[in-house]
Amino acid sequence: SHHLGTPLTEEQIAPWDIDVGPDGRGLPAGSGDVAMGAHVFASKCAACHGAAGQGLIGDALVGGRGTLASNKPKRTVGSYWPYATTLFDYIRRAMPFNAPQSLSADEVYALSAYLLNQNGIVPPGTILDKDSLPKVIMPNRDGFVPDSRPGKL
Amino acid sequence: SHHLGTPLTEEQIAPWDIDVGPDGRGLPAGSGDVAMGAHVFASKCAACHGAAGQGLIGDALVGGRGTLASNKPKRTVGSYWPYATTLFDYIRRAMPFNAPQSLSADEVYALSAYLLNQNGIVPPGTILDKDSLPKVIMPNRDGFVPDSRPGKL
Amino acid sequence: MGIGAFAAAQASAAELLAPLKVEPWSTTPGAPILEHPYGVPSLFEKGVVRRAAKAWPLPGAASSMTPLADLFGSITPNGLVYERHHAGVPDIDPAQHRLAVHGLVSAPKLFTMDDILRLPSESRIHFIECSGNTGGEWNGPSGMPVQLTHGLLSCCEWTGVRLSTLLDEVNGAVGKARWILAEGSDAAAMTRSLPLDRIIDRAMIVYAQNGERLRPENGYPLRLIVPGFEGNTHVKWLRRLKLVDAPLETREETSKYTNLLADGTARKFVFEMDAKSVITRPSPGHKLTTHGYYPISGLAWSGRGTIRRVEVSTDGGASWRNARMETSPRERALTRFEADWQWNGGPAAILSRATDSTGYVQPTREALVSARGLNSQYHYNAIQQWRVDANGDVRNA
Amino acid sequence: MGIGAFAAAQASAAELLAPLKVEPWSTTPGAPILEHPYGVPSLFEKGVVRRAAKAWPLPGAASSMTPLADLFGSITPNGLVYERHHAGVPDIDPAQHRLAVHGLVSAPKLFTMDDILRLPSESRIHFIECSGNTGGEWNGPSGMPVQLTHGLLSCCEWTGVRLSTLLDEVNGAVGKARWILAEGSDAAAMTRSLPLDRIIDRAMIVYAQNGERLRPENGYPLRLIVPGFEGNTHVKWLRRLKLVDAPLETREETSKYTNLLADGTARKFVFEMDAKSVITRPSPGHKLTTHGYYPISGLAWSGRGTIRRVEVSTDGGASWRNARMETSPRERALTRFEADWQWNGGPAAILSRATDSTGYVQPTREALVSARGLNSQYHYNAIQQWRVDANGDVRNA
Ligand code: HEC
Ligand code: HEC
Ligand SMILES: [Ca+2]
Ligand SMILES: [Ca+2]
Ligand SMILES: [Ca+2]
Ligand SMILES: [Ca+2]
Ligand SMILES: [Ca+2]
Ligand SMILES: [Ca+2]
Ligand SMILES: [Co+2]
Ligand SMILES: [Co+2]
Repeated sequence: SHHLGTPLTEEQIAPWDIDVGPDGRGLPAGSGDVAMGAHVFASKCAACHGAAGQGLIGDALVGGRGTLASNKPKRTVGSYWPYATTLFDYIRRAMPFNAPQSLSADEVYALSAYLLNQNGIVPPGTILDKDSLPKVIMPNRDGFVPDSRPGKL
Repeated sequence: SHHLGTPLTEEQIAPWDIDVGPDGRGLPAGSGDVAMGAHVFASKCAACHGAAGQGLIGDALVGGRGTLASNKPKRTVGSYWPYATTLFDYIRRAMPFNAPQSLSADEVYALSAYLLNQNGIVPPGTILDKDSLPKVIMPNRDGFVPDSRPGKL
Repeated sequence: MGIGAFAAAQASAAELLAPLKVEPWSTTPGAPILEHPYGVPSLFEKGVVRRAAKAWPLPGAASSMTPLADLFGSITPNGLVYERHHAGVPDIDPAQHRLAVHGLVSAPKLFTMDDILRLPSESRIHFIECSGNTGGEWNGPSGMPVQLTHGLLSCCEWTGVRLSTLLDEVNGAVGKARWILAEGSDAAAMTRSLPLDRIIDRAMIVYAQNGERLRPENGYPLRLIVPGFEGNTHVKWLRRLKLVDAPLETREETSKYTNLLADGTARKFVFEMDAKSVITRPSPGHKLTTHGYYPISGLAWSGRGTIRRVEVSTDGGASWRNARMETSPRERALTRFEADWQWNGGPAAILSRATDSTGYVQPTREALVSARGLNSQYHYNAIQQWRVDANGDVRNA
Repeated sequence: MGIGAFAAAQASAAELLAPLKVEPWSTTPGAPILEHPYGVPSLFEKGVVRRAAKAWPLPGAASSMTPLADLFGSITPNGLVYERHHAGVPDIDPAQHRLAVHGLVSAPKLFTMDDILRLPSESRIHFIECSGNTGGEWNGPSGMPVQLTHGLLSCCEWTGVRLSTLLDEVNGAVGKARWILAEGSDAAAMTRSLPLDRIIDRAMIVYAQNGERLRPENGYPLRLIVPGFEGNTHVKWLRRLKLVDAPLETREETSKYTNLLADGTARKFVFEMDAKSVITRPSPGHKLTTHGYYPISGLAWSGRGTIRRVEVSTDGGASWRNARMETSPRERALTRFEADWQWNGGPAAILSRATDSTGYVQPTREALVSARGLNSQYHYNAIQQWRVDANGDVRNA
């Protein structure tokens, strides 16, 4: 070691330590439900992703189930994403596109609940928090395989 | 060969073929004397090199004889240059600084005569042309040695 | 001159047989020193710029491409390195920038740029290729010129600190540290999980490219370089490295940068860019002017090692011959190749095929499609063909 | 950031111990792609520019210097390559530009740029150093920073045609062809005579540098490269190559670029740049901020081959140790070296010394002066020392 850099504590790194693992590690306190999610989505997301998340200048966030093996696959949160936790992680860090990292934890839980419900993955009454979100099983959870290269094209 | 490029004749290259060798090869027809040289120098050169060629924003062109081994060597046409032909070659291609290649052969011969006379190398009545210019022996003609590297610093 | 080194109006015979003119630039002094304290290309080169393949709805989440048809050698000049951003190019004050290294490490630490610059450094020439490069050819010839088919590709000399050196500074990894999460400080907070043992020997945290500090669009002031891995993993504007036991399954390694196969399953964590090559001159937009000799010039590269061989065909793949290496082959770097060709004025189909130091041979499109189907998006590295018409036009067909 | 990577205001302890801030560039999208179709450096790097050592009376006949203290690795970005012009930078239309090859050759020819681009090409990384570089140190430490002492030095990947390939095109030299005259089409019609047998294997006629067409100030559209020879021989804006039996004794090889010895005689045709090195970081203008580890980083090069070894001293030359090679040593190219150093806060004198593949060891100033006197002007390649004061200032003293 060259004795460079300053020791860093958990408290200091907290504002940057926003990653969420598939097992839920990193999820904050707070909660949100589908109805609140619908409300936030309409005001902060629909302009880019469409009123129902069907896609506009931003990606489609719903639909596409059963299309992955077709010649017109539609990859969405519902049809393609293996983990629900990725939704929380990504919305918190990167959305809304024009103001990332501006949403509260409650809002992000609510938006996750709303989008999962729109995709028919959770029922309308769902409330998500750090315990329930990682338990959501995504339809394409087992749809991924490891890289077969080198060896097979 | 890849059969690229266009054959080139002596006539075609002539406008670019302006180099002059120490034996006089490449010198054009024409002639000029010290008096004409003084006249051209005053109007086209003195502003940068001084009224008598003593140097200003352009290099000093006269003086410096006997200084080369001193701790204040003054390298000029008179004290340093090994060949008079270089004067013709360089003035024609590069001077006056603001309008290179604008002088006639007569003017360049005359300027060469003038600068050689100012340096005490040729007498005031000198007329230079392609035969006489290469015959001028410069004071530092034998002042150059080959590179002794590698082997000696 | 922009696209068309070969397309430049040919001088007429009369012009070539007339006495040479003393050009105006030989008779009038030119511009002074420091006209441009930081230099710029000739005005006659104003067509040599990055371009986008389409009008992006949100140009902050978009890409622009390197003008390969107009470039030479193996280095990409910094001003022409391709761009791929997910939330635009931040203007980062290097005095405010920090890199945090934490998670499963003995002594988590925060580094200023000054700290990073004080660590032992290394400079290496490596290509970066977006795994989406050439994705437009999955369905067959797109008709596009090489800038738009292969231009998500650049190669620079990168200077910075080895990842292993930085990990020493935090007294090493601890516990079950097997992966590393790299995060950018841009407005996308771009995040990728990377397998530690596969990158530890060569990943670098870099602050300079081609001799000077990184350009803003290439990650200024700090970026991760993972030689040979897909471009997106070379996280720009790097603010955080976290050692973890398992991948985070971020959006950029699940929703995107996964490769959907014909059966509906998708490959995940597809990192290395396999061997690939492309002819850049002549290429679509160039025009052959006269019959006779033409060098066929192009680029070859492999994310798994060095380029061992490049073959060229001018008859649509019926016969092949070895190309010369025009630059020294370097590990995980672009290599310029060149092959001789006499164009007799007939139609031709020119192709190149790379073999890397692992023995891997660049596949045909047919082989790729039969292994991966048509929905795979990323990692398209098939042999590329350009057609030369009898009139000298070159087309992607 | 301009000079002073090490001089950047150090973050305060309080700032480093506070919770990390989410910076504004993480919460607001950045600039779109193609904000700069041809990219430019960060605004925070605006101090990294070429500079002149003095106010030149006629800035068309002048030089500007590369900011070595702020650079990394071995490549010089095109915008920062040093300038040396004798009549300014011409704006040459490449469609009008011609290269004539004539004199003692079988078949004199005129080449358009299109012709040259159609010949087989080669790309090589080579330094160019003006033989006047570091001339200000003949009389002892000048007090100047490294940009102004050693900045007439750059290194690029050059692409073009070998001189031997071009001579094949004119069916070779004939008769007593022993020298070649190279002439520029600038307003100085810069002209040098070069010994054919010493350059034929490696001289190139180049049209590209670091991947793109030459910059105007570096000879656009065509320049001669004579790897290892003094910079002035790499004739820019090349319009004519004439094979001759003997040197032309031009002004640039008699009045200038000759080396006056103490006895009043002068060496002529002094071409190769001998092995040399210099520490660029820390160097004058940098400031050491805290005690502890510093890498000593610098450049080494030789016009006669590759760099075999660089030694560094931190005690004024009393003891030496080997530096690491930070970039792969390449023939007649800049090599970046780095050595470890623990600065204990006391005054120090740091030096570097290069040895090349011929076994030549970079000399001391004393040795150079005793061999050549003080009037030699060009080819100064002595060991350079920087003093580090107890307060961290670095000075050329
Ligand atoms: C101004 C336009 C805009 C707004 C507003 C916006 N988004 Fe997005 N969204 C985008 C764009 C563009 C992307 C793709 C970004 C990229 O290229 O990485 C995206 C990507 C996403 C994705 C990932 C899609 C995928 O399949 O990978 C999710 C999820 C998402 N947005 C959710 C939201 C939510 C929730 C909101 C509101 C809180 C929101 N977005 C607001 C433009 C927008
Ligand atoms: C506008 C200024 C200017 C004018 C007018 C000018 N010169 Fe020069 N001259 C220079 C400069 C500057 C140099 C050095 C150029 C360089 O850096 O290569 C020079 C160099 C020379 C040299 C070479 C000196 C040496 O020792 O190497 C000669 C000879 C010369 N000039 C002659 C002339 C003559 C004859 C004229 C008029 C016909 C002329 N100059 C007009 C500025 C000028
Ligand atoms: Ca900006
Ligand atoms: Ca801060
Ligand atoms: Ca990519
Ligand atoms: Ca200009
Ligand atoms: Ca012309
Ligand atoms: Ca020089
Ligand atoms: Co300009
Ligand atoms: Co800008």
